[in-house]
Amino acid sequence: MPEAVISTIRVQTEDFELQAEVAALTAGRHDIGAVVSFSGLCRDEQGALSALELEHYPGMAEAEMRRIGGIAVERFSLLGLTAIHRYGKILPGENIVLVIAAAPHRQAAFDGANFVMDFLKTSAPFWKKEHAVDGTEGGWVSAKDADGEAQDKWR
Amino acid sequence: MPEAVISTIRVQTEDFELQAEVAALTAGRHDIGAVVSFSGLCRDEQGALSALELEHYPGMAEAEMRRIGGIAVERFSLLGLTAIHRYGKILPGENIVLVIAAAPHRQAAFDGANFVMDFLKTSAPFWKKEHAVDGTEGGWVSAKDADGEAQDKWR
Amino acid sequence: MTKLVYFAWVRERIGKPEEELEIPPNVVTVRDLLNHLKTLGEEYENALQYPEVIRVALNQEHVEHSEAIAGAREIGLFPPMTGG
Amino acid sequence: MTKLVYFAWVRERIGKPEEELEIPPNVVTVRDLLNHLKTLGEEYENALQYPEVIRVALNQEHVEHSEAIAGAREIGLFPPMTGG
Repeated sequence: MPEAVISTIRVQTEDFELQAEVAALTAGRHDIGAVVSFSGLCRDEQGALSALELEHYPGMAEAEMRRIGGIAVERFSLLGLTAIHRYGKILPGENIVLVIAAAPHRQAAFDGANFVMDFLKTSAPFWKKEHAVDGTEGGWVSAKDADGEAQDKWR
Repeated sequence: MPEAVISTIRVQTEDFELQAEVAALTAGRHDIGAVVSFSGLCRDEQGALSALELEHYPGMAEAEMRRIGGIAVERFSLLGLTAIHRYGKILPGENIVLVIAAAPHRQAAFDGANFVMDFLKTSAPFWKKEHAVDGTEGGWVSAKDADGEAQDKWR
Repeated sequence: MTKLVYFAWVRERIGKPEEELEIPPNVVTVRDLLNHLKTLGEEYENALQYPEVIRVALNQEHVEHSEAIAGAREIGLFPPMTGG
Repeated sequence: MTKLVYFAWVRERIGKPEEELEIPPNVVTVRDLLNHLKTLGEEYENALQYPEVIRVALNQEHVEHSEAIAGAREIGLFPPMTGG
């Protein structure tokens, strides 16, 4: 039985390639039956938003993503996990975050990716600032109660 | 507000390109905040399996996938849905099925893809036959009680 | 004449993927049809030995065994699905 | 000397991303530290006006406000996270 591995944890400005990241998780393996990917994209809020500015805590961001990923790998017996979070200026339609979970069966892969996203939202040190289309800074995005509540389903 | 659309329903022998299918769903849109993909792969069952042979009911397979997809689009207010199922001979490590759900927010995208997989498993007319590495036909895969029970969470 | 189509081990046991059959007027429901088919020979009896596990589609839509088959142009018989 | 690092609107309001500070010996917990910082000037008072919303990391790990800061080489102050 191959070891459960957190294959990839990255914080970067550039975009990611979904297909390449999935291939990196599954290449040469015949024990993976399910791969679930989550891509988070920048929305334009009905045309009001021109860009998001993503700030992060270098070092801690990666450490926190690795910690959350490790919990998910253990809890859902994942065979592989990828988490990539971008920072800097991100335009509507562009990717912000990618999580991929691989498992023998489908529910573990769904749960693994979902769990990582729920905890990444509230625990990984990233902050979003909105830039409005009228050129003004829309200010820092407020944390949502719903994000804290989303974690409750994992208790 | 753009219409909710089932972008793609396909039954085919050839493999699919995850990145291209996600791009087809999201291209030019700024209202999608979350894309969840599920890829189902052929496992080798600890080296015992040499291939799966996928049989389907032509016409009904597509119709049933479209029906299930339509329910998911409405129930989770999806902004896009892709479902592709392969048939014919599939080797360990190869893709069998792809479901992609796009939504404004993450939980709807997770639920949409998960729902479609649960119902596709038990309602879409596909059947798997196993070929063993020793050259014998391992026989038809039996339907799992767990697959019927997986649907119960959507009641 | 009604077109019957068979899949997976139902197809293998009956020994053909499809056929055209004249269905007698006293065969009203899906359940009646399964019982009728079992009288057509050993291969049908073998395929439909446990009729409760057989799934049936009328004109490519799933139906219960209590459903009337009247008007069906195409009837599909197959085991529980195992795709995905 | 202890390194303090600030992020998002905490950074903007304090007006710098980081600084080295001598922390007095009577400042024991995270809560003590937040109260102490508020005495350092208007910009700190403004940033830490509602200390209960401020998240704190000691050596890049999340901690509660009741935690002791003894031994921390780096202390991060920031608003609730909004990534993902």
